[in-house]
Amino acid sequence: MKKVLVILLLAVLGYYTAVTFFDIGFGQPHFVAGVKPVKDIYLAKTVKPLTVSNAVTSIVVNFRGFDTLGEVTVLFLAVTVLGSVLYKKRHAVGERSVLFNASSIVTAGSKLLFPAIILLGAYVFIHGHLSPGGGFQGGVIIATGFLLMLLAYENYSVSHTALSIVESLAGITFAGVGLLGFMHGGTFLQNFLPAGVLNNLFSGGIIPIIYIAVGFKVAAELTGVIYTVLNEKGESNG
Amino acid sequence: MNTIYIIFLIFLGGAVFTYFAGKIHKVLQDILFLVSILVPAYLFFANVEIGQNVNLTLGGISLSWGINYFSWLFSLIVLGLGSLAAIYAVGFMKGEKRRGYFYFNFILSIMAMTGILLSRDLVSFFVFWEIMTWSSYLITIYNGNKVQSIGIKYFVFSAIGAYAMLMAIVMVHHITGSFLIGDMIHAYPAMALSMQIWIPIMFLMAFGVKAAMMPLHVWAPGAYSNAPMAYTSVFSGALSKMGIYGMTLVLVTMVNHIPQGVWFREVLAWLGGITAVIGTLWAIQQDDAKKLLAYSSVAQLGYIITGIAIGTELAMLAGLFLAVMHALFKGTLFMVVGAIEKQTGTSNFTEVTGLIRKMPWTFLSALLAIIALAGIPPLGGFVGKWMLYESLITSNHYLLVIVIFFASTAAFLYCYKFLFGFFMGQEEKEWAHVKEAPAVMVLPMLIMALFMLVLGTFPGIILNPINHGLQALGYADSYKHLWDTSIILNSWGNKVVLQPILYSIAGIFLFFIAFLTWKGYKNTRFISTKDISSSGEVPKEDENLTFSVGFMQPFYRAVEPAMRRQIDKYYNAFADGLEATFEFLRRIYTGNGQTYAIYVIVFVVVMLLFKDFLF
Amino acid sequence: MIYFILISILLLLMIAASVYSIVQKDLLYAVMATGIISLILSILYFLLQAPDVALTEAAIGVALTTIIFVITIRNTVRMEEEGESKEKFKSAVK
Amino acid sequence: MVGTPVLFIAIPLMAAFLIPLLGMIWKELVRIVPGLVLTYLLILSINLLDHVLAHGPIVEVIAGWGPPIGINLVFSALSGFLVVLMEFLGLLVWAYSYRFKRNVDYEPALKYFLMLMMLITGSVGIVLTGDIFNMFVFIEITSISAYGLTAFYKGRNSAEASFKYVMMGSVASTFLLLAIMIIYAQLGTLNMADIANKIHLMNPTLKIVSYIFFVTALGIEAEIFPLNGWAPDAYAEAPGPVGAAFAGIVVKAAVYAIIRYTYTIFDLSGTFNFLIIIGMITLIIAETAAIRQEKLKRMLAYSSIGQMGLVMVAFGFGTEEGVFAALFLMLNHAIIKSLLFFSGSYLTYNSTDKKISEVNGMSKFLPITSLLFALGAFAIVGLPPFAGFWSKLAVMTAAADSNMILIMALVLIVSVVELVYYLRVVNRVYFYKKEADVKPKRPTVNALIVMITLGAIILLVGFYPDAVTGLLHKASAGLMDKTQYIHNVLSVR
Amino acid sequence: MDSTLFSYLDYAVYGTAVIVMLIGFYGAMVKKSLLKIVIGLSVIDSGLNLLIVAIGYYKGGTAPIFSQGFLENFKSVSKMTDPVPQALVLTAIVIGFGVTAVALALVIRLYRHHGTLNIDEIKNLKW
Repeated sequence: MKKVLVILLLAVLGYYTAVTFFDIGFGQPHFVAGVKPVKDIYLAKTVKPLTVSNAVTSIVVNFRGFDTLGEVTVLFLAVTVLGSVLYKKRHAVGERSVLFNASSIVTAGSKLLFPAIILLGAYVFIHGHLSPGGGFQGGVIIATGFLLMLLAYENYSVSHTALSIVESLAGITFAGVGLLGFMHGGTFLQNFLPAGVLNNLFSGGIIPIIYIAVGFKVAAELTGVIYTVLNEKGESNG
Repeated sequence: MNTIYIIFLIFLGGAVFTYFAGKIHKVLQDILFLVSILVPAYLFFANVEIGQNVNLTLGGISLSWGINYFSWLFSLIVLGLGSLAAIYAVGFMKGEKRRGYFYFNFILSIMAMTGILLSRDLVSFFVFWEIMTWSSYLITIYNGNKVQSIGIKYFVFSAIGAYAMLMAIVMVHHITGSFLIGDMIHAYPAMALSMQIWIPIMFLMAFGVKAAMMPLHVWAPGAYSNAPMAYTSVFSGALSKMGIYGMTLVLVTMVNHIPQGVWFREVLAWLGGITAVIGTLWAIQQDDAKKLLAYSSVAQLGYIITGIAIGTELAMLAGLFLAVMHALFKGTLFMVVGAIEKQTGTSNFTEVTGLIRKMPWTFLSALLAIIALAGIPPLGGFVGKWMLYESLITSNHYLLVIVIFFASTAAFLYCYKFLFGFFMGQEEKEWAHVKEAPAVMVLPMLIMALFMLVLGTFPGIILNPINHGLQALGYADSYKHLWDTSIILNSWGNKVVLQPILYSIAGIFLFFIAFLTWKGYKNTRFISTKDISSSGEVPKEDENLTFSVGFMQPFYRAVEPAMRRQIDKYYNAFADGLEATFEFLRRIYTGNGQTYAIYVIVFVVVMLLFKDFLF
Repeated sequence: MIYFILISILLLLMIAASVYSIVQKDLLYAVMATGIISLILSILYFLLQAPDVALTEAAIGVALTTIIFVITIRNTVRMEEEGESKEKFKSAVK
Repeated sequence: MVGTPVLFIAIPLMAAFLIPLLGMIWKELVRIVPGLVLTYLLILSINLLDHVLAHGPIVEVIAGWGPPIGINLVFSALSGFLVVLMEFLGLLVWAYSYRFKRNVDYEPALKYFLMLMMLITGSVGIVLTGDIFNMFVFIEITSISAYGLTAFYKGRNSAEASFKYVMMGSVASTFLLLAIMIIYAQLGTLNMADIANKIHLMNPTLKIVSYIFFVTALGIEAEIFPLNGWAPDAYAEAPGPVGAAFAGIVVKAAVYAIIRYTYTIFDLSGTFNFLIIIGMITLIIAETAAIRQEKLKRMLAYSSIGQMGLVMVAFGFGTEEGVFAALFLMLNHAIIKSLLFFSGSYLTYNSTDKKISEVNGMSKFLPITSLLFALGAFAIVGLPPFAGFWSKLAVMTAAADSNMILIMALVLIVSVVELVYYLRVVNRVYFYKKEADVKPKRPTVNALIVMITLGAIILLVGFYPDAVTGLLHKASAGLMDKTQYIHNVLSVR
Repeated sequence: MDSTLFSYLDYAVYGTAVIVMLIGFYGAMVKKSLLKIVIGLSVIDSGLNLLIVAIGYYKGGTAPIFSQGFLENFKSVSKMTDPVPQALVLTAIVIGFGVTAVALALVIRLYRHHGTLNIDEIKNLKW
């Protein structure tokens, strides 16, 4: 009964949603006539004043950098909330749940892979303004590196203090750069560094700095998330 | 600063300081309490000039405070009775725990009533009206959790009334763009017919609640009888008059201007008449003096409503005179009951008897008040009722006269019961220790009794201000023609000096009482109710053989079928049904998160389906 | 042409995976199916010329989300319980 | 000018990132710093509001890109008023929850204050932002903090409440994103003023669908009737001060969002009637649900929902008077409901169930708290001379001027219901015998100061409404003037 | 041939995205297990993200990256896919992850408290 009702409701909802998007149209210009979409401005300005190769990066970090600040905050909050929800007085380290008993091949392999993953992650976020990828992607990759280590080694532990210091410093860097821009150029997150040459590593002004900060922050936060959840050994798990 | 501001400041500050003074010293609290009632009362009568308004703007709304002759008349009731009741309250509340609470609300309700009378605009009228409601509500529930439902009933009815009034107020504001009463009166004749009808109805709802008019009276008996008696005298005596005040204003300033006004008047008059009958019949059946007086208040308010609803000069005079009288005698009677309750711990006739020698002064004031209530000359009640009958007859409401006459005759039964139940009868050992109430309590009662005596003899003292008040409302100067319009007095000649006749009647009456008392005193044998050895059967300890038990049993049997259908029950059934519906409704919140998510989808889907209709 | 077939297959696979993830009683498999959805998504993003998003989806959707799901399953129960329990009736009566 | 609107976001974020470090230096700092931040922001907001009232709205661009390109923050009389209100309440909530529970460890305390600060920041962000996607981000910040705060206490059913909230919140964000994308796909912009400027070009069907999605998404946060299943649970299970924050801050932000969309962005006909309908349904259902509650906080929660419904109704009149009334109502509700939550938390401090019967006879043990609770109860049902009366009068006046007589009657009838259940509780507090196993807890000094402050404000507004009406009139005029808003924002370079 | 196929794709991508969303909704609203509900929510997110990215797509467009090759060959930005939805999706994905993590933490808490994941038995708060 309930299922049928839900299916019916969803059918109507789906119909309207689909029709709406069919109206918009796929793969062709869909903006209303007479409207100059901001994406054109973004694309134009990405090259000229910003000298960033990756338009997504320029949007994420500069045009809509405020969103990114909020997004980083969301992750930060998620870690905080996770810690708060799963908080219990810590008894001892090493009581975390083990997903599988890693063989020596896995452990050795992980050890080998770990630096490579970290390097990849760093590369991704340092080159965020030049190529696909950026702070988030790089941060996530680094976090997966830690995840690998956490899974492979039963008593591998990440210092909570270190994580939170990295996280805080990265966050402060982001917000601080924004405030510097505020003091320098009058608006928050103003790009106050020299633009450089397109497709050079040192280009795009504050964008790489912010993306590096974001990378560190995301890495620390996601590692924190995994670590917190992993440490949550199910007590009533019969 | 204008005196009006000073009055309100003293009231407000007095209320707050009185509340907290209890933490310092009890006597200080009493003194502050009296000061914060009596000083404003003095200032009011000494310094507030009639017809002078103060204007102020609050929250973008222009308010206006001032007084005219008509409201001055009611302020006599409020502040006069309020002051006396305040003095009484000091004695009554002695030794009670929550005195600060009581005093605080007492002062506030007096302030609110004064404010109502001073209001020349609807917003401050409403504000003071609501303050009056909640302060009196807070006193009503003074006696603990048993009266919670009674208090809530009172508040709910008041709120319904007040909100109806609020609706009327904002509609008036919508039409006139102003909250001033003067503007409303001015604009009323030009309003659309539906507004002309609905606005008075809504106002009358509010005033009808406070005046305990028939379908809206169900809160009154409980609230009157359960509030502390020191307040009930004000509650029944003055607060209910606010309803009368408002009703008069509505009737005179609005209803008079439309042709349908006749119907308003007829309906109101009949509602008043029915209220009187029902109240009286219920009053007779009570064994508790507080309840009895409460119902009797309802009945008396019925007369008053009838009087002002008829609306001829004579009827208005009668109604307003009765209003003043009612404030006096009902105030006194509630004080009497309070004194008895204070001294004996109960107010039940079937328990307390034979107090006449224990509390003679209380008895005296009760006697005078009862005489006034019953409308026996030479006290004021007679004058009022006389005028009421006459106005009814002269305006051709013969059926209504019968109804009112029935009610007022039946009232004798409970008057008798009250007087006899408490003061006459055997003296029980149980009450042997009972002493007269302290002077602060007796004095206000006696003062009021004196007033009743004076008013009965010289009704002109109060009829003159009423006349002034009515003139302020636009009535012709009727007082000097009063005796012209009076048929019966007219047949005796235009200039009858009433006083000698009344006094001779009273003198003979008193003489007989004195004679009988003196005669009977020698032969009286004081026995307990348990001491009925003559009948050969010895009653058990717990049997209540006070004669008040089953008093007027045949009468109950006669009216029992009519009494069974209480309006109260319908209201209760309605409320229960409503709560059951609510209980059912809130099960929408099933506690299951998925259900809530489905609600979201339902909401979206419904909106999507009806989107062309909605937007 | 290949592009078209590829996209069609991916889309169909995605629907299949999502249905599987909802229907499957073994939560571990269901979670794996969500991982597969993310994987397909990330390929689709590439095809839709969104490499940044593809990278993010691959890292977050495939790796991280799946792993915290798995950890949660380890901490709770693996199999989905049947809805029809006696408790339900009792609570309904209450 | 002493600062700009962006500081309302930047400074708390900075502080949030800093606090874990500061906590390593001295643990007490995690409790103190949010208070300092909120105090500074309150002062800043008052200064800015003062400036705005004198010189017109401040539009701040971020990252140096003018409005259609970059994100901008708008500090007008309306948003300024709400920001002041939120920062003020936030400060009070902070002060109240400082040492609310004595035995809270360092780490939960750190997280509590972080989440609280982010809750306030997110709400302020919703109000300030001039960009629809940015609003989405702030809504998420607010929601996630709210999830965490709801689930803060262990050993109660808080996780259940929070989970429901998460479910609803996820659905909300889905619809919100859909709506945003529909608008973007049509107009190619995300800036509110720009959208408002171009909305007439949009395909009408798509416009309606996107409005519906917006209202659904924001309605979940704003507790509109069929969407508010999470609300009573979350209010009841969150810590007492957080309940106040929900009622006073989060819901206000969500209502602001709906109003911004309805008044400024969309130009649909019928939206006002729609607001009245859903507001009325919300009001009626919530108040009738409240009357049968056995738990104090749930009752307050339903009452809060109902009040929000009334706010919707008032906004639905579509006149400046109606907006004024609604804003007044929002102000009063924020103050009064916070007071009720604050005092109610102490009345049921040591009980696990928070049953209404457990407040019986508390007046003897907690006289001031009880008095303030009673004051709040009287004020919220709109009894004069307290603050609630003026807003009720304003709502009624606005309704009468819009000729909505039926609405007036319904609202007033519902008010009677509201009156009944509040009076029942007050009666219990004052006139019932205390239950034997209930242990009253004296409020801490800071909690007492907070509650007395709120009580004083209620009295102040009650006796002297002019203290706020001028500001509210300006704010409502600002909301009504759509072209001026568009002009203000788009003229900034 | 190609054009008709593409016109089929016009509907296929959006359609799939919507269907995936609906499947997610179904899971979140019908399935009794809390974990299944969270899975459903993340499936909704997947569909939604696909939908958003699809909006930004232009047929024959390139990724919005000004690589050396692009600058030499095209010179016109109109051949680029819309970067804005991509940027938004980036944010949405990260936020979605945060919410999922919170939801899962709550699931663990609920399991500890109730010993079950059946949502019908976790109804202490109602009415």
